[in-house]
Amino acid sequence: MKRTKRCLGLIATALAFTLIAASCGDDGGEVATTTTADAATTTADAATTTTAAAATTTEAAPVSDGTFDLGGGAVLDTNECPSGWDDTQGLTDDEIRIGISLPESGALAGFGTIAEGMQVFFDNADPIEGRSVTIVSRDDGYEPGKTVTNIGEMIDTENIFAFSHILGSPNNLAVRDTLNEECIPQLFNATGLPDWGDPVNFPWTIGQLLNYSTESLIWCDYFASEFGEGATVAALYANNDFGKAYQKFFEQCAPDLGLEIVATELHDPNADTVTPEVTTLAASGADIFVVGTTGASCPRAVGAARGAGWAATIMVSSTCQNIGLFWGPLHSSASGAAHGIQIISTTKDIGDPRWADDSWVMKVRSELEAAGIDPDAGAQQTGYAFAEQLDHSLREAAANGGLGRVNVMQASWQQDWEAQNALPGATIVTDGADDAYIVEAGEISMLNLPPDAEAGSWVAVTGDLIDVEGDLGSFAG
Amino acid sequence: MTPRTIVEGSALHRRVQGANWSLWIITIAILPFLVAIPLKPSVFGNSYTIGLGNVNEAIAWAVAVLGLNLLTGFNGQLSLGNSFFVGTGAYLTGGLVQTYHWSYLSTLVVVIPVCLAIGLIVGVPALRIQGLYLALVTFGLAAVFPTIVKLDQLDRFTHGSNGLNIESKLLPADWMPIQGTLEAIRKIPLIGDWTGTDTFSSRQNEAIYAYFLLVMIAAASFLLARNLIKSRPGRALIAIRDNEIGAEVSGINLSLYKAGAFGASALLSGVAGTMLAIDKNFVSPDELGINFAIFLVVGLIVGGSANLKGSLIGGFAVIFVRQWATQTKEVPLIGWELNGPYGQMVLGILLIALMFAMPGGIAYGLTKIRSRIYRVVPADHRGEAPTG
Amino acid sequence: MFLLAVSVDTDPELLLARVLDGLRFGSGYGALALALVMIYKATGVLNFAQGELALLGIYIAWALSVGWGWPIIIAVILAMFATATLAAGIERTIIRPFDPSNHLPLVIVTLGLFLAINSFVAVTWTTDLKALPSMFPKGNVFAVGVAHLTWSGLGMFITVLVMLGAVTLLLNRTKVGLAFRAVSSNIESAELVGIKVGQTLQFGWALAAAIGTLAGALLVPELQVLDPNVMLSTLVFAFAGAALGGLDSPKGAVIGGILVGLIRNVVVQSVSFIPSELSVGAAVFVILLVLLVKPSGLFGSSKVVRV
Amino acid sequence: MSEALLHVSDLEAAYGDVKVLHGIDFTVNVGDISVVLGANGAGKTTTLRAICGQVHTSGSIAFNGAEISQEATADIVRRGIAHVPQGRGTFPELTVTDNLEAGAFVRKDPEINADIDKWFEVFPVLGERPDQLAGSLSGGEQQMLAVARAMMSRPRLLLLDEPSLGLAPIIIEDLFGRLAAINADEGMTMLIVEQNANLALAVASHAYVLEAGTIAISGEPEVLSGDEAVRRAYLGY
Repeated sequence: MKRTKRCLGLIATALAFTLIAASCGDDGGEVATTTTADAATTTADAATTTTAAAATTTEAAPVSDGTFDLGGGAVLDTNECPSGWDDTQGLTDDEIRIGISLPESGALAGFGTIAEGMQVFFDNADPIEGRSVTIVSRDDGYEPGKTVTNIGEMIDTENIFAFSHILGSPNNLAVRDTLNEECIPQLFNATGLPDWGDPVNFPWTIGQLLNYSTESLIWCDYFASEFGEGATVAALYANNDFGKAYQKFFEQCAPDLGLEIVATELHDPNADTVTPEVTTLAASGADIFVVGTTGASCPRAVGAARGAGWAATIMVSSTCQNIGLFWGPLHSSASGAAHGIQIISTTKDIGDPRWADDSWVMKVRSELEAAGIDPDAGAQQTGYAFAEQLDHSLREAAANGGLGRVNVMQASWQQDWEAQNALPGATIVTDGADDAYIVEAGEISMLNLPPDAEAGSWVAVTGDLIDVEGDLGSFAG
Repeated sequence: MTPRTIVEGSALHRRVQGANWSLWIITIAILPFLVAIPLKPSVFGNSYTIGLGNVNEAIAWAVAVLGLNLLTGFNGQLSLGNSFFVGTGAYLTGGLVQTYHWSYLSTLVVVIPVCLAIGLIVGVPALRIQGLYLALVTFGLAAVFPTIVKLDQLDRFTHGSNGLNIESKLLPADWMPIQGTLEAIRKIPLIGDWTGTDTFSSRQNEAIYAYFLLVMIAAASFLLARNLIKSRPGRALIAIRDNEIGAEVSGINLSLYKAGAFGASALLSGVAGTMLAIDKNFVSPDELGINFAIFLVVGLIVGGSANLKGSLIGGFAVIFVRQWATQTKEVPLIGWELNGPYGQMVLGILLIALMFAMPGGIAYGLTKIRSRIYRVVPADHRGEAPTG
Repeated sequence: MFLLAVSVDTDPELLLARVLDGLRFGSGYGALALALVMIYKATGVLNFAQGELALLGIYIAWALSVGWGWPIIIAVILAMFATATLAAGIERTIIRPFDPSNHLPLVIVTLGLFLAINSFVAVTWTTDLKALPSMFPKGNVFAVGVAHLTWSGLGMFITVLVMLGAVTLLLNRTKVGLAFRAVSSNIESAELVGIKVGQTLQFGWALAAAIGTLAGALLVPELQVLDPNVMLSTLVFAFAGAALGGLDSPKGAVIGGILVGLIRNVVVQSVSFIPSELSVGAAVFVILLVLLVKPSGLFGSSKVVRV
Repeated sequence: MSEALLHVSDLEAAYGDVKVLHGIDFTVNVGDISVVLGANGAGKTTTLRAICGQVHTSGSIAFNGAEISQEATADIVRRGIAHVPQGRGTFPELTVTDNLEAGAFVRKDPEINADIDKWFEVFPVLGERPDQLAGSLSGGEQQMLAVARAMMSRPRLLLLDEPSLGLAPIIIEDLFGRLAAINADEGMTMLIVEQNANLALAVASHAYVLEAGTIAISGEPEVLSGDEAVRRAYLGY
């Protein structure tokens, strides 16, 4: 008996070591993050085209001593900045230091690799004013309290020029006051809350993503035109900042356009399943099923709806666009369940065969692969795409008066260009308080993933780019 | 080495005690100035931070752990739901300050009675439910708190899932000599060098002010807890933990004391919630869920259960060990580089290792180490080592 | 009683759908609760790492079946052996050195294991969503409107009952089962009749891990997709099921788990004034009510005070 | 003189830093009932626990000629020592029958069921309720069960730790009667630790008095009964 005991112990230890060894084998490449050696291959043309549209950018000139016009009546006033504030802090001779706080642990740890993807972009980009961009990242586990601590410490010890792409609405809200008081740019918040388009009150804060109110508005327009008045809608929202924002804006626009919301359910975002809620929604037999949630709940909701035999048109959140991340797994557990779901897409899904020959997608794939990262898995590709916008603002600032916090904010609030990551034909235009949102155009796509298909792709439903560019102005409370 | 024996009440004992206290007071007074601009010690190629933001948070956590300690450590009722009370305190403070423009400290007038009442209400059904069943039910309480906060009916007060941003700042008054103290500390040799040369920004001044405020609230809380434990009711709580039936037959009113323990625990937890709101100016629902509750238990046990110093240590351990775990990017000696969600693994292994080294918690571990240096014995038992 | 005072959905088709959902998920929670009960019986400790051992098993099964193309049933059986072995090793190396009568350090040790294993899985297999194949055929046994019974749901339900039967037989009809029950009843007396307590507890850990892995492999395909947090979110309901049924009763665990599934899918969804996002809260509330009437759960033995 | 079954010499035992036994020597002969008397805290229970390997010891314990002082409890049981600990030591959540089966855990022979029936005959109160949970039996019934459970391992030596504790006098008398009968019928060697010296001495063939961890007096029960000091201290008359 004693011997078996020891034996079991040995086997267990051996097993543990095998697993550890296996894990090292699996992502040995992932660990080596920022290899830049052979990256220079595909960059040159890409980097230059981004700035091609820059010529049309409105020249931003100082209004008066210490105040700078952002457009639409929004003004940046450096007189309100703390004493000792420095426009060029965080710029060293060869570095531009950008801070970011991300969940590297906890339920949303998957997003923690965004910083890695951003760094890959900049490692392959030309220097700006002779400086390379360094992404300094901290883990906040998606806890806003930790974000507050992280931001404070980074300001004090990391010599940060600007923060960019902090993830999460509560997290960004938690640090917005501080960053605006400290006059440190809070760029391109990676959340779709419309609050970020408020340059009059928060000139140092700007968002990037298609915001939830814009997305809801496009849904409403599309449903009304496609199904006509009296169409019935059942909606599932995550009970968090994200789902609640969808709920608020969708419930505002739906009644005006004659859409009837017949059932609404909120689900606990940490729940293992949304089946109880979806079963209730399915029983309503509504024409349209709106899925205002993200992460694992996205495919779970679709799977449950189809499992219940509900034939509604399903519209999922734009955050669930990544086929490999969300719909491939659902396809293997319930083949065909995701076939025909619809989405508003605003960017090129790099896993989509439609863009296989696109120069931008090829650049993303090759540079990520060169850095040892699987472009089809993980959030590095998202970070890479995010970096394009940051890169644009930095270069614009450098070209118009030189790198500095004020110039970067002005460049961000005064944009007019076409991003390679965006759908063809979509322009990125901002004009201070008159047009405070960056991504405002998308197309309705449908997932083509029939039961026997190997891989899926998004197919344009109408082929029209729905562009509400400039319609929303700025945040209205 | 044989430990030196110190007789209780002797001159030497008084001197040792005096030195202890002076050390504490000096540390408390100087600490914020040393870490207002975070220190970044580097260990085995890993850069760790010690900043005032974390220190302030840790002080609030220490009081929260203290609240749990009264209930679990001293009274033996295992609660996995104390985050519920912390959250209640934090939201009461946040709501009153943001919506009704109260001052931070004045909200304690509401937080204390409300949390006490909620604790008593929860404590009554807990009388019938014991041991792990109680742990599971309270765990549910922790799990449901974020959802309650996010209910539409409360939105006006809690600002729902985006969290409650408290715009009111805690500004130090002009007469407070923060910069002056800084200058004075800089003149101290060696220590002064750590404080750098920059003048503090207003954010750092606020953090220092918040620190001293939090220290005072924490000191009051620990004093209160200490007096409670040493009093008759405190002894009753411990008696119930050690032998419930025995306590009952010696005339202790079980219902009263067990519900009372919940009340006292909730009260201190609520105060801790207020402290968190003071520290962050921000309260968010998803932070105050089961994770918070579980790490309170970690703080309790890692610090040292049924030990007041343990609560203080536990609060700091939870904040700093967690942070340092995620900042560990290189494994010493082996030379592995860690990226991605390794932080949790480091934390998990650290917790297990800590329990192997000090199964009773850090506070008892330190006492053991101290007892190798000197032992304090009562005057009439000279030379005999105290047991237990 | 108070439930009658508010409106309740009465559409029979919907009610049937919810009951079927409830049984399906509930039997999964019950299976997981069974694993918790085995550990509780063995050590008196609530094992936070139970769900994560199962998670590791699920990912091993995934790697074997999807990665290496092995049949899923074989993959699951191998994963059960792997986690059982690992659990036995864990018991021997980092649980046994602790004083079994002092639960607090053990709570932290299992919590540390929870964090370490979860992180290990996330690092090894990334946090991207995956799909674990079901051990049962696809499709419905029958479907009436939104109500539908899948083969996998039926298969899971039957498997859980078989599993409960097997565990009951093992405990009541075998020598090792007798040893296990003796140890869980009185460690000192168990030693005095010649039972090797350490090995018996090790067996309990291994058995619980194997049961947990099987439970996970049954439940996860019902959840459509898999990520490293999947067991954490089901564990809350499994805990609730175990508490409801009685922490030391295998039968109670399974029934309790099923009841929790029904509460969540039928009661919370049908009763209008309970917001569905409060599903956890509602489940806890019902359990609280049960425990107030019956403090040791529906099937738990009211503890004989041990002197 | 008959053959020694258990021989203890220079036995010391400690709980942590606290030493309880300070070097004791005694012998139990085959077929005897030996009794250890002593006040609370004298080390009686520790002596039995030491024999079973449940406390850390030094010194020598020879059972049936083999040194067992460093063996694990489970192995000592397999050598043929059964222990009825203080406070019954049954399995409260198991049925009476299961308790007896657990008692036979170390046996592999096919006669276990026959033995269970036998002990049901010896203790009819148990035979009447084979499926009742042990925890729900009365104190006397539990003590009977504990003895029967210990006997189920077919030991060569039975250790009993204060079997009379907490029982009514009439039940104690009944119990000791049965112990004497078992000793006579089966030739079972017993080592009984007791405070109830009168009853114990009545059945004993040899007796020891333990005082603060050392053996103070030893001898035939008649001798001890005759000793003035012992009578006053332990026999109460």
